[in-house]
Amino acid sequence: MASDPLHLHAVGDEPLVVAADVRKRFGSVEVLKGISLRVAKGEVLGVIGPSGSGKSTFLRCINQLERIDGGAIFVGGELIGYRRVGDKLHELDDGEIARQRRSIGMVFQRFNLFPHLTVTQNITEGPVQVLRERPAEARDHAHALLERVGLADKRDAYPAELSGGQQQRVAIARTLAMRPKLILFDEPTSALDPELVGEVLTVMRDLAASGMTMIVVTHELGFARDVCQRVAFMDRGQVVEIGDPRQVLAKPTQKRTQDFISMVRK
Amino acid sequence: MASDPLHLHAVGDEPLVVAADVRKRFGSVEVLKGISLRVAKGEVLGVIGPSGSGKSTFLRCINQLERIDGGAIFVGGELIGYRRVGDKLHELDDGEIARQRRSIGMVFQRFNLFPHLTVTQNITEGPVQVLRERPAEARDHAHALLERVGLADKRDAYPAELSGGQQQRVAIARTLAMRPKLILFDEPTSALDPELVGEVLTVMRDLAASGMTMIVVTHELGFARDVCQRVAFMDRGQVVEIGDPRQVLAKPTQKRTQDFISMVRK
Amino acid sequence: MTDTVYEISHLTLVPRRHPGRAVGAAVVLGLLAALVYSFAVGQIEWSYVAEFLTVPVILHGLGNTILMAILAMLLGLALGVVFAVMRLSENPVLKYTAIAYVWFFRAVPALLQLLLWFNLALIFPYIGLPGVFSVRTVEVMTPFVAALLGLGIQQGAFTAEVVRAGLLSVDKGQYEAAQSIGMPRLQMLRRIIMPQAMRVIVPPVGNEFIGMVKLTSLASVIQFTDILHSAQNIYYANSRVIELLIVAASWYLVTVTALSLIQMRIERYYAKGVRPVGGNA
Amino acid sequence: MTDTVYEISHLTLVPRRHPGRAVGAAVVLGLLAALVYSFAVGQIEWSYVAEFLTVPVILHGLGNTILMAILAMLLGLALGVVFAVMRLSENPVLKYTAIAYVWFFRAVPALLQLLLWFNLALIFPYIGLPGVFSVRTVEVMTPFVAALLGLGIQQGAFTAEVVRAGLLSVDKGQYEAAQSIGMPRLQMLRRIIMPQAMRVIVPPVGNEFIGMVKLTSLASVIQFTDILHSAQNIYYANSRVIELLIVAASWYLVTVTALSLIQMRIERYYAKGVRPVGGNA
Amino acid sequence: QGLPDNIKASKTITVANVPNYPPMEFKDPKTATLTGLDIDLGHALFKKLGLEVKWQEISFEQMVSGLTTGRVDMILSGMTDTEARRETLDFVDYLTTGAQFYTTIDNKDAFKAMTDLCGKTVGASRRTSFPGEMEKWSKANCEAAGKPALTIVGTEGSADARTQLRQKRLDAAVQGSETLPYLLTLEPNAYVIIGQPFTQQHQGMAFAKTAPGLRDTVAKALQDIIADGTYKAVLAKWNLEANGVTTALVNGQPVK
Ligand SMILES: Nc1ncnc2c1ncn2[C@@H]1O[C@H](COP(=O)(O)OP(=O)(O)OP(=O)(O)O)[C@@H](O)[C@H]1O
Ligand SMILES: Nc1ncnc2c1ncn2[C@@H]1O[C@H](COP(=O)(O)OP(=O)(O)OP(=O)(O)O)[C@@H](O)[C@H]1O
Ligand SMILES: [Mg+2]
Ligand SMILES: [Mg+2]
Repeated sequence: MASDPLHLHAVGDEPLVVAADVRKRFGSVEVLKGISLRVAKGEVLGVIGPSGSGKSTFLRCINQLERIDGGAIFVGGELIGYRRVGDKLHELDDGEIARQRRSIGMVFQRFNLFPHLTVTQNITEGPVQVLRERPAEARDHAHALLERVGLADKRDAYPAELSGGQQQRVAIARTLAMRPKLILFDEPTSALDPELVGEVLTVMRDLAASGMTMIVVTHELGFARDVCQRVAFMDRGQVVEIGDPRQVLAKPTQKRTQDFISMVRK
Repeated sequence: MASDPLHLHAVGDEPLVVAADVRKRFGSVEVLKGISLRVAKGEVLGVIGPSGSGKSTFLRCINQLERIDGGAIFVGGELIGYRRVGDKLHELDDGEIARQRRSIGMVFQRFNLFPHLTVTQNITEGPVQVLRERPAEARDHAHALLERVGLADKRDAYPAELSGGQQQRVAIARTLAMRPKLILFDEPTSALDPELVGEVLTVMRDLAASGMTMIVVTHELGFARDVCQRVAFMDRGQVVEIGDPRQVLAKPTQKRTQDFISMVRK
Repeated sequence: MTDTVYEISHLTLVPRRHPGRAVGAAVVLGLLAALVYSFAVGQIEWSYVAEFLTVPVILHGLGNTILMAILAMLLGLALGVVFAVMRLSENPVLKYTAIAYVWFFRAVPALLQLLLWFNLALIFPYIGLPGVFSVRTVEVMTPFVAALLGLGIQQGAFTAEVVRAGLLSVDKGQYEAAQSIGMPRLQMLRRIIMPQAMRVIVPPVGNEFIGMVKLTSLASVIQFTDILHSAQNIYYANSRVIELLIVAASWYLVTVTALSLIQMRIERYYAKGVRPVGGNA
Repeated sequence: MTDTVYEISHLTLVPRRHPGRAVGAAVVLGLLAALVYSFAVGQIEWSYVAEFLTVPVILHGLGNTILMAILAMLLGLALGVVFAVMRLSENPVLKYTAIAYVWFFRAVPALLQLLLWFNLALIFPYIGLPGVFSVRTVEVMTPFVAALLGLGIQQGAFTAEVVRAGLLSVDKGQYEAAQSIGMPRLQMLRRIIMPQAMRVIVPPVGNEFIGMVKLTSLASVIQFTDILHSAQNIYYANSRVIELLIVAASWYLVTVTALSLIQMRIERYYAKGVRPVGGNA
Repeated sequence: QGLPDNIKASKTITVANVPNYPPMEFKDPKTATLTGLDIDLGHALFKKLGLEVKWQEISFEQMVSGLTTGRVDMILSGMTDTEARRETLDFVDYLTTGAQFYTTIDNKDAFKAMTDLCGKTVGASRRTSFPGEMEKWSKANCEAAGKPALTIVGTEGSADARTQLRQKRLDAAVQGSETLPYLLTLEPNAYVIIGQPFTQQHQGMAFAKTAPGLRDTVAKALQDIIADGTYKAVLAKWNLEANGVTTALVNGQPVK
């Protein structure tokens, strides 16, 4: 670790995500104080940490829902938010930012399904409108994805007719329909009733097993331990500790990590 | 148990709450299919069960946020929603229902603090406006209650400036300010970040220790085990199993209880 | 305390009585009847009302009123959406242009706006592209065109505020979800945000549409023959003011009732996918 | 892939350029300048505008306009709240009375409502309690009273819909929390629900108030001397129609701007305790 | 005397007036005081009857219902006595009037004779009887002679008609002959009169059909001031001697 102070070394050798000294402030408060890490292709990175530590903000920076104030983020080798021309970095325009977002999926805590569209329409909206896939093809693909998340019978339901767990599985299918290189999960189960958490985690486990690169902010320590290759613990805008889940969760080296884990376990 | 099929026997001998064959339907769906139970003065009853089993509806019936379709509920020996005159039961009018509600506190999952009032004003609103206490007295009482829930320094904050755990503790103080005989808790911690759950449960533990009668719908099995005198497991509108938490939670006699508990534990 | 207290199943239930309701209904109906009677026997010649209700001039005016209300409202909606989106844009030029538009056209009375458009020739006697073509302004600014511009542009300012409130009412998560599947801004507004904003937009726009039906009567000052103009032309000649106003009012009532029914249907359409209120889930 | 790809700290940042913004601003300002110029050289005698801007007749009309707008709006708000609460009541008499009120007074043109109130004597020549006292209706129904009733009662119908939307926008949990501390219904509405509903109610009521300022001009048909009436009286005598309408419009602009500023302050007041948008917490 | 009791008791008469028709009645733009021929005539007339006048400003919409509800006792407001209006009102006529064409000065040479207007766009206030009279004139003088008919526009008032003349929306306009001299002094070198008045009508004071006593009393008083010269002095003050009547008329018929 001493030779890699910025935690730049991911597990594999081909990094899909590289964050270098990412900084973000809201007004006068610095919410991310220099986040550096790498995520290898096919890796599942868990992110844990107390409320307000900047976990969501970090994911939102990767997906450009927030603009960073310092440092850089690369996804698939491509710089996020800028284009390099000679010795200059040109800020991207809205259309190019939208293009970059297409290969990055995001699953939100409160699902954010489109309430006025049916389950199938929610899933085909992106492929048809953004990727210009043919509607019939997109529909078939959507139905295959619904099969995969165990909701083949809910094709024509509206989101409001589904339980939270079902909505979150549709949200995952909606993300998958865009064939992303990377999926960001922001506490995907914390708005769910306890007995519905399992069904969402099962889908995410399958996804991890299929080789999808994922960054998962979660309070489900069991999931982090079983599924993630590495876990990062964030506190007050910094990555305090990152490494093998068995090490970070079971015998954390940092006092702050220990406190947090005992708090959540209680 | 065989001699008490309706679970009418509470732990103590003086029942504060008596529910006898309570039925409630929404449209054509019967959501409560005859709930009978007693809660002794000073008892803490835990209620667990899957989503949609009718837990919230049962609490809302006790507090008359829903009107029951059959059976009867008594609180402190007084029939809820009706007045007995000779051989007739007369439905109460709105003013009398409001009076009955005053001695029953309720703590909601989403806190429901009044966003336009400060913390102190939230707590004094009921005593001053409803109980006609003197403002200065109510304020002193409010400050004492804030001390008790560990929020003495947040007197003048608005709810939006508080974390979820702090909001829920204010909600408990608001309820206590009405000096209720009984407090109903509807999943008081399930909208909270995991590390904030502890602070609310601590306040509830103190409350239980002080002899308050409480009915607590919760998914926190640890709390149910440590604090509740009895736990009721509800499923599809019925009380499936009720008894000592160590028995209900550790070696449930019913298949449905077993399934649920293993699901939540996972 | 014995358990017999809790034995109540043999008692008779007496539902709450609402003596006030029956009394209230009686009072309201009584007042209504008295009112109808007073109108019937008052100094109003109902035969004139009946006679003029369906004369061609009135029906022609009614048609003009409805046509103008629809067209001005469409223009207002189009402008309202454009200026609401401009107002929420990050581009300061667009934003302040939108703010100025709303400020000016909400503040200047409709009557004056109509007169200014109609009398545009006082300021621009000819319009056109210099050197290419040019026409006399009064040829273009017919009462119809002036009314449409005056009413529609003013309506746009009011609608812009309504649409803006609608856009702001859509959950932030919806914007983010749309962005996260890589939707460009305009597509996001059209496909995701607007359909949801409509639930909040339709009721006040319904109000405004009803207002517009009545506002068209202002256009009578620039010789647009709406229904009130037609009624006035008749009473200027025969002095039956109240009777002809009742004729006009009857048609307004019919039109507004029809519009309200249409509004209800549109509201129901945009409510699709929304769970009815209830439950604490 | 080597790590040098990720070495970018030595590069210069080029912020996004917005050439469109400067061009847009230039176009908008240019158009504005052209407009101002056209008005300045058009067939408008600006000296008349300046001369009549502050004559006592105009200022008196302005005072009447503002006074009437405020009073009619207060009446409208009071009626609006009462009928919105009635509309949401479980009591069918109250509910359907409220529905009928909104339907009727939204549909009948304001002009007719004013004339009906003013001419109430056509139907009720005397008012009072039979045997106790009675006065001639025309003594009571002065232009001022008739305008206040006509405008206020119609405004009540529109406001009722706005208030109803506001009441519905308050989270159900707030009603339940208030009920659970034993609040009676009216107290709950007054102390808990209305203060929160105000956030949703104030912006459209602001819109309506601005509308009311302009609507008062209708009352000139029943001899209420608002500002437009005063301006008309002058141009009937000297034929300076456009000039005097510009005088009136200037005062409307001032009034409406002042009202908008007040509205902003009220909105800020009712936003207390509301977290600014932001964060996903 | 045939005065109604309430007038007798209060010694005041309430008279409806719409001050938008200079020089018959208007408000001085600077002082806002009510002035005009009708006002002067009213004062002379009711002085004769020993009554105080209360002028009640009114709109067209309110004229008839004002009489019916008792808000006003009579109307003295440059109202033209027409057949249609006699269905609801009684008139005491006090001035002759006629519809008269005029146009802007730059059209002086285009429209020398009235028939030059055939086929042109001509406007008049729609509150007056002029649009109807113009139609009759056009039938008789244009269409009968094989010329195209007038295009008639009912404007919002006479001030509006002049605004439209200035924009060339209208080629000419019509006003009562009693108002044109005042207009020509107000805006000198702006307008020219075309030909002669093409109708013969009367301005009348209007009364409710239910008040014949008041009507006859006022007619008598008018007769008196015609006789003693006061009437003539009022007309002279407004340069309208030519429009005077020689005797008071009730609904167009000389009083007995
Ligand atoms: N748009 C914003 N404007 C201002 N402050 C913000 C904004 N978004 C987030 N913050 C603040 O930034 C800090 C980090 O927030 P963030 O949501 O990233 O935390 P988190 O780790 O995701 O917490 P949680 O577990 O509660 O979701 C918090 O203090 C939050 O209040
Ligand atoms: N107002 C209502 N109208 C119609 N159905 C309702 C209403 N309130 C609750 N229900 C239904 O009644 C059933 C029981 O709901 P309830 O909220 O009591 O369950 P719960 O056990 O509290 O579940 P959860 O753990 O999700 O809070 C559910 O099927 C729910 O959909
Ligand atoms: Mg977060
Ligand atoms: Mg519940």
